[in-house]
Amino acid sequence: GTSLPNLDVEELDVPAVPSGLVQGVTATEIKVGNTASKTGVFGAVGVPFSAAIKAVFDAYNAREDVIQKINYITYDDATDPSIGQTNVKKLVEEDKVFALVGHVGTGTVGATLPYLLENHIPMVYAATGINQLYFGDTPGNPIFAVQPIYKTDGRIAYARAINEKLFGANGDQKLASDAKVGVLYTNDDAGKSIAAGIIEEAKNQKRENDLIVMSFLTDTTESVVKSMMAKNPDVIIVAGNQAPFNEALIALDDQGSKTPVITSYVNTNASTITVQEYGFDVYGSAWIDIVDPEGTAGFAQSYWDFANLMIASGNAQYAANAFAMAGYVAANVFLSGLQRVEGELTFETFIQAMEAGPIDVPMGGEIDFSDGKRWGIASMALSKLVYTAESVGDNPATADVVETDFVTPASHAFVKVAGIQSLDEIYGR
Amino acid sequence: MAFFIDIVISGILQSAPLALATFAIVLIFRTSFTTNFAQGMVGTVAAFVVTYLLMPSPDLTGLLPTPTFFQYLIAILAGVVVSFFISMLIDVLIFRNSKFISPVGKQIVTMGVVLIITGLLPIVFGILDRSLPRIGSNLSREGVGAFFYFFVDLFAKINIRVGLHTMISFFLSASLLTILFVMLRFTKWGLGVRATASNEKVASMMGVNTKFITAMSWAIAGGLGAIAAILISSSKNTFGNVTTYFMISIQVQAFFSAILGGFSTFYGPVIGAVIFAVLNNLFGVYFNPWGTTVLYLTIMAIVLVKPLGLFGKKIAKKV
Amino acid sequence: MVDYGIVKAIKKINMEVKKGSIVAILGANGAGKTTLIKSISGAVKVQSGQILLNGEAIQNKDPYKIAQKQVLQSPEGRMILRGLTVEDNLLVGAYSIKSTKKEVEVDGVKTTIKLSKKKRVAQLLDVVYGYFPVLKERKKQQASTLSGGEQQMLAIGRALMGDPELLLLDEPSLGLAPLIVRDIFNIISKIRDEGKSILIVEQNAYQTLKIADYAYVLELGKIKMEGKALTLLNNDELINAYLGEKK
Amino acid sequence: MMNLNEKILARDTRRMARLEKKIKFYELEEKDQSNKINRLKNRINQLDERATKRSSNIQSETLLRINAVKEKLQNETSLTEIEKLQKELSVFEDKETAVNDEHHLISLSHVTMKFGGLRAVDDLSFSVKKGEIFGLIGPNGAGKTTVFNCMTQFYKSTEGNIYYTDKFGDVHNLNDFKVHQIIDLGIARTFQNVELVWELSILDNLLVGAHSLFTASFFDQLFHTPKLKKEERLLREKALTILESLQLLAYKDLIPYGLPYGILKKIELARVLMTNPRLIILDEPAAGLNDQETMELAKTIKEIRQTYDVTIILVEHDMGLVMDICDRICAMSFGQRLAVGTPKEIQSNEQVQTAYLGGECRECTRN
Amino acid sequence: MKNIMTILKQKLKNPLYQFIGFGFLLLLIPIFSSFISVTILDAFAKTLIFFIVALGFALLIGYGGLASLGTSSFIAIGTFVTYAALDEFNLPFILTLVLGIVIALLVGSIFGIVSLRIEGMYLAIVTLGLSEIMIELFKNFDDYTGGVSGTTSSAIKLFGTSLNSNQTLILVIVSVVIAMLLTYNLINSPMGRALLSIKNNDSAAQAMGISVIKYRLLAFVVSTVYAVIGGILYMGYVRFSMGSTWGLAISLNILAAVVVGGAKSIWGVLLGTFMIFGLDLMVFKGIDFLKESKWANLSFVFSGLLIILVTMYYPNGLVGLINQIKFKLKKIKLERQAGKKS
Ligand SMILES: Nc1ncnc2c1ncn2[C@@H]1O[C@H](COP(=O)(O)OP(=O)(O)OP(=O)(O)O)[C@@H](O)[C@H]1O
Ligand SMILES: Nc1ncnc2c1ncn2[C@@H]1O[C@H](COP(=O)(O)OP(=O)(O)OP(=O)(O)O)[C@@H](O)[C@H]1O
Ligand SMILES: CC(C)C[C@H](N)C(=O)O
Ligand SMILES: [Mg+2]
Ligand SMILES: [Mg+2]
Repeated sequence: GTSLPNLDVEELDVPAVPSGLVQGVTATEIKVGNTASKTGVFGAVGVPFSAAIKAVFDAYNAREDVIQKINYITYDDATDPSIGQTNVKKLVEEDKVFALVGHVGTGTVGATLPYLLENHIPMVYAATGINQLYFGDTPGNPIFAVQPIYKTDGRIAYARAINEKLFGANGDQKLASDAKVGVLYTNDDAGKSIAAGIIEEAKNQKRENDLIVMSFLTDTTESVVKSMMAKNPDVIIVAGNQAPFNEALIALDDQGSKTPVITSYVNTNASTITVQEYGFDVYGSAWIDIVDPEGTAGFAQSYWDFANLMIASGNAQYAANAFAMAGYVAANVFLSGLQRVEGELTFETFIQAMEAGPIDVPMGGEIDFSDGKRWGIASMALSKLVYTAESVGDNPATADVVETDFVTPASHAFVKVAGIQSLDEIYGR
Repeated sequence: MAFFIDIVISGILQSAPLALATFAIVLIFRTSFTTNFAQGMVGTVAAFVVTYLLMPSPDLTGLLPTPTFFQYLIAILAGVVVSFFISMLIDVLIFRNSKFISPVGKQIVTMGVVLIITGLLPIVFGILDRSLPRIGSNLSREGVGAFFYFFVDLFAKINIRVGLHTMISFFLSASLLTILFVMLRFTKWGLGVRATASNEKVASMMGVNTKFITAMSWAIAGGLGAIAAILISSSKNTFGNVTTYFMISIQVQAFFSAILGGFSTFYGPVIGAVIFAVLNNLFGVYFNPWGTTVLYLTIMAIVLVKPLGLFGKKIAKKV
Repeated sequence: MVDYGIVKAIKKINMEVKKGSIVAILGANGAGKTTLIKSISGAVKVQSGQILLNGEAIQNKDPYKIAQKQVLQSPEGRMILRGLTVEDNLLVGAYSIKSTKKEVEVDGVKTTIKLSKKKRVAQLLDVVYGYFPVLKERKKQQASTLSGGEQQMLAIGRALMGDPELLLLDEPSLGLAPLIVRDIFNIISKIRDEGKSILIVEQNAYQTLKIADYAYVLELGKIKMEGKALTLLNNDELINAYLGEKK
Repeated sequence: MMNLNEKILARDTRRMARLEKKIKFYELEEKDQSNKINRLKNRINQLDERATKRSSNIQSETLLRINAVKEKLQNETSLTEIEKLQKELSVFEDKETAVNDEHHLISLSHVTMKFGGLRAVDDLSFSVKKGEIFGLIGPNGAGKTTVFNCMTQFYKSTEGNIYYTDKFGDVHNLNDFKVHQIIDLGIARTFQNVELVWELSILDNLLVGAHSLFTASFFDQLFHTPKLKKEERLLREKALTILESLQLLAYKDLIPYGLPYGILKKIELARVLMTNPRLIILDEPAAGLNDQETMELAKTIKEIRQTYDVTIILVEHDMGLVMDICDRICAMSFGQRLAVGTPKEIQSNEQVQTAYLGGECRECTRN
Repeated sequence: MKNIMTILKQKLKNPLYQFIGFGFLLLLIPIFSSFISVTILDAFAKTLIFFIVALGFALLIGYGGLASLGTSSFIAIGTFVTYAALDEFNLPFILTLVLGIVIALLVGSIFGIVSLRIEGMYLAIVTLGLSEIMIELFKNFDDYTGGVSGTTSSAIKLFGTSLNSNQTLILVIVSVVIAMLLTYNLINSPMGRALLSIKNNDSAAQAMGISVIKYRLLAFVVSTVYAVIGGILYMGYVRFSMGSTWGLAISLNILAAVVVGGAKSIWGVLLGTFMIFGLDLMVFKGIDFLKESKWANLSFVFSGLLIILVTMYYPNGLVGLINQIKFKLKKIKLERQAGKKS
């Protein structure tokens, strides 16, 4: 059934920033910190994520022109929100950090948002996309989510599905107005929230009756896919993290599906897609774009900046890690804000600086907090999964990938098929 | 109807690794009277060992290792051996030396083992998740492959699409289980297991080498757990399909299968596993998204009616 | 054959079971009789002293190793294997039966008769079923549902299934009807006559002393008295102190 | 209708039992509690009146039934039907006798217990008088323990009824009670294989025996109100008295584990005495005792009957004991009754001789 | 002065006074909270809250012999009841408590009814299933649970003021003492003995008039009430709860705490809870060496080893250790006295 409850965005008061108040800043030092899951279920997320942040700050501190060095403190919360909360309290009350940079985990972020707001502690980048991070326009709000919010992600995916001239007849037309859109979602934070966005958008378009929404689990993937295929959708949106997404792809392929698939930005990363030549097209939203046909080995310079930093800082094993990229973005967005601060660094000046105008996101587009916009990245590109074999020649992205000491030749990649666009732009409004 | 049959049959085929895991749990339950929470973890170690042998450092670009069928087989064998001995060690080092622990205490001990392995895995194999390709992804249609492809094609003819991996894991599990059942039924080991299960002390007094029986049972369970873990993780053919925690849900499912079938026989739990897998698939489709809930409610209802499981026999207490 | 000495429940006991004899142990409740039996069969550890079986020290060995030396017991409290059927219980008793080779002279020609394990077990099973026909009737019944006396028969039968060289019986007549008690004592005598040794703990002192060759009386874990069974039977001191008035 | 009457009767009886327990506690107190006691006694009387009415209702119903069956019997021609009806008739008549016989305590009426194909108890009837020591003997597997289990509702008998006359003179069918309710009627038992609580000290084991005597509610227990403390104290004293009388005082703080078998059997007996029983059921009380100890036990059992004014039913294979202390004996074999009678009669009964005693009866010569 | 000391000593022999004394000792923590690191403070609070849950659970398993793995979902219910009561219905705290207990009675009865037919290990697994279902429900009833992303709640209001975390800690400590007192009373009552006898030997129990059904239900309900109250306090202190975190791991940890500590002793349970929850939160997470990513996992290894060793060598729990130490001390004391005399 399609009876997915619509997640309500939590109404949180955003207190005004008291001017002058500041902690963690001295003439020679700015203290920042974060808590991340370094052990426990999401251990594999927190470790590379924090390592990248540390690498960026170390590089920054190494610069001679930097007087106020960044003192980065990071704690492990073992994927337990309540420990994450304790860590945040410790950071704020005992370590007296100036800001949180790179806040990891749905639970921890959810648990600490009220506290952060209450204490006016700026938070830059949340490694989750829960809907609580969506505030709309709230000037002075110290929360700066960067990553797209899951719900937005879902809305964009749906908008792409019905607007792009890709999924209709012959693959070069829009979907018919009565075409069916299948949604396969996982029953976790990402899956459910993305699905909620899809349903909301379908309702906005008065096409919710053409939605086929089904949830799947690891061990029911195959039968749910069978059932979905029996209903003949024209396009399938897969809402879920990497692992279930891959499972869905494999199941679809095993069952001989030919229906194109669209997925969340979470999965639009060549390094987390299993290499397999699927019998159908795979699309995904993207806010990070590391592919550049002109770049070295087919990757954009911004990617190489990241990769080289990781290698230089002794983290070569994370040179293609998506979570490390996220940490890299987090640290850089914070630094961009910092550099804009004019005069003395206080909470007020920092927030003003962050809101001063769009900030460039490394490897991605830009994020705009001006006028109090707090909805994460709301514009994304659409990419398509291509294979080396088919792309040689007309797809320079992967044409002459060379082997380096840490990257084996990419046999596949996501290639942009539609530029970074907001919902309005997608609809052509 | 065709759809229904499709789901039932593919459910049965998919249940094979679960059946192995369930059998392993029951084997240990019967000899040591504990539900072994470490069962899944021991299997996980094997999966890590296999990934390590196939690809010592995890690949960064999402390429899964591409071993040949026989390379893969040898790596699996190594993994199974490792789990075999780890599991045996658990019995020899811990359980043999703690005769006075209550069943619940034993459960706690296995939990301790889970913690130790959980802690050691990232230290030994690194923090990043690792990957296993599907078994048979490189298998040609000649030789060994012909056998499996024959069945894949056979099913395809009646419009039931099953992957090669599923087919391989089904045959592997089914033959292992058959061997074990034959052993239990026709060798002294079987009687020893049953006697040990009933009362270890008395069995020992009657000349049953209960130490050997339990150690072997643990070892075999470890090996089975390893195979189950490898089959399950690799079935996903996904980057990062081998993580520290991936067996937890399977383990819970195996417990439930055992409960469903009843701990008092060996065949019961295996059938329980098949039923579990089939119902899981059916409910996942027909009660979406409440499949899991309905599944557990159903099992609960069955267990309430038959507290000892579908095939359970009560050991009567006579006063 | 058995040399002995432990502290706590039983202390510094020296005793001996000669091959082919019945030795009885008598004593009040809590005297340590059961503990004695258990320490021979390895079910409890002895803290000091030695237990020799045919000259080999067996104290503190694993019970199954002792059982494999054909020392089998019918324990106190029956301890039947509850979930198993009657027949399975008996088969467990025969767990360490091995195939045998016997040399026989037939018409001056020596031939070895080989008995496979299976046949041996089948033979023993027949013998036990012969002793206790009830068990045969109930062979597919879950052992835990047997009546008290039937369980006792099962416990004894199970020990016999191991073809014991030394049979340890802890209160074998407990809960048995008079008719069966008589049978049991007959069986015990018969086994002795086959050259096997028996160590028996009994409350039924008169009947026990009648068939026993030698007897020990325990008190508080120590040997209070010992002697030929017939002598003890006529010992008034013993009778008065331990066995109640003479009937 | 019949069932309803019986159910209400059973419920009222349990209520009366509960009130009686309360009275016991008040009576034991130093303070004068006659007010409260009288109030409770009144209540009991009211209930008793009601119960008596129910009883007579039931009785007249029984009579009606008897007549109805008799009538049917006259017109019935089919032999199997006649057999059936005759059995039905005799079940009702047994009840009728139970009600009318003022010495009646407990009787089995055509009780059958089947396990699959096995008839462990087969159409067994006998009746026990108030104040008797009644023996139940028979070969191993004859069904003696099963009879006890049927009486105390551990097994629900497949067929037949078990009638019991309670303190107030009302007759109940025990099959209407659950296992744990049996004790409220004053029936307590020991087990063939010792069944004690291994984690509790001997004293606490006895207090478990007194469980049915406590009247403190859950909240009394939660907050340890004076009421609970008083009950605990009184029952503890009682337990100590009983332990002393059985020479078990030395063991009171030990747990039963590892104690000699004979002691364990005695502890079970002590626990039974804790329950204020009217009927004590003993399953092989002398097992594991030597001759000396058995003789002491015989004395104890007789004393118990005297001091506690109870009826005792026992199973035992030690013929000396049985013949010595029993007033009457029922011998059974293969679930069926062989004979009921005095020890002398039973000993000389040929069937019993062959089935159980084995021709000679050496130990019986003592009598 | 000396007099007072001896009186105090006398009184402290009574467990009830021990519990109250312990409560006063605990109160030092919130009083001196400004000198204590939040990590330690939070760890203390959470451990004490889990201690309350564990006490109820000890009754269930140590006395009733019923191993349930549904504990964490009861705690979760407590947290979500708190959220609903405080934020959705704006109920005062007392009513929250009442609501919690009523719901606990209901849910406890459901679990209890299941437990009537199923025994031992089976029960553990079946209750695990019930808790799986609960987690599914938590995920899907977004309105009261925040669904998959959890929900924050406002603070507990008592006497018109919102309690800050320090004040909530005081509330927790008071609850701990009450829980200890009540548990002590229950296990030293007919109910405690009845449960033990059902656990050991239900035939004997029934023959003595103990209704297995009644007491099993009672045990379940009581332990559920403890867990739900634990959940309410948890929400009061942590002020965030997410359905998916209340899974098997926490139930198992509670079980471990009780078994490792000694299910039949209140102090044992306290010790066990601190070992399982406290050590990790306070000590392991505080050791610098262990913060290093790869070695962070060593804390699991330590916990695991500790659990195994304790269970192996003290099968009846850490109380065994306490008693051993007590015994040794006594012996030393006696020896000294003897020495003095001679
Ligand atoms: N596991 C144990 N723990 C503590 N004491 C024990 C244990 N087993 C036996 N005992 C003690 O050792 C002594 C001897 O016990 P044992 O069972 O050997 O006596 P027994 O002569 O066989 O008595 P019975 O005739 O009653 O069977 C007893 O006092 C008993 O309390
Ligand atoms: N639950 C049961 N299931 C099957 N058979 C049973 C069950 N309980 C008892 N029996 C059988 O019923 C018969 C009678 O058993 P019961 O225990 O009543 O005998 P008993 O007269 O007490 O014998 P004993 O003197 O040996 O204790 C036995 O043959 C026994 O095997
Ligand atoms: C992968 C993580 C950064 C986010 C994830 N959804 C979580 O629950 O924590
Ligand atoms: Mg003994
Ligand atoms: Mg009997």
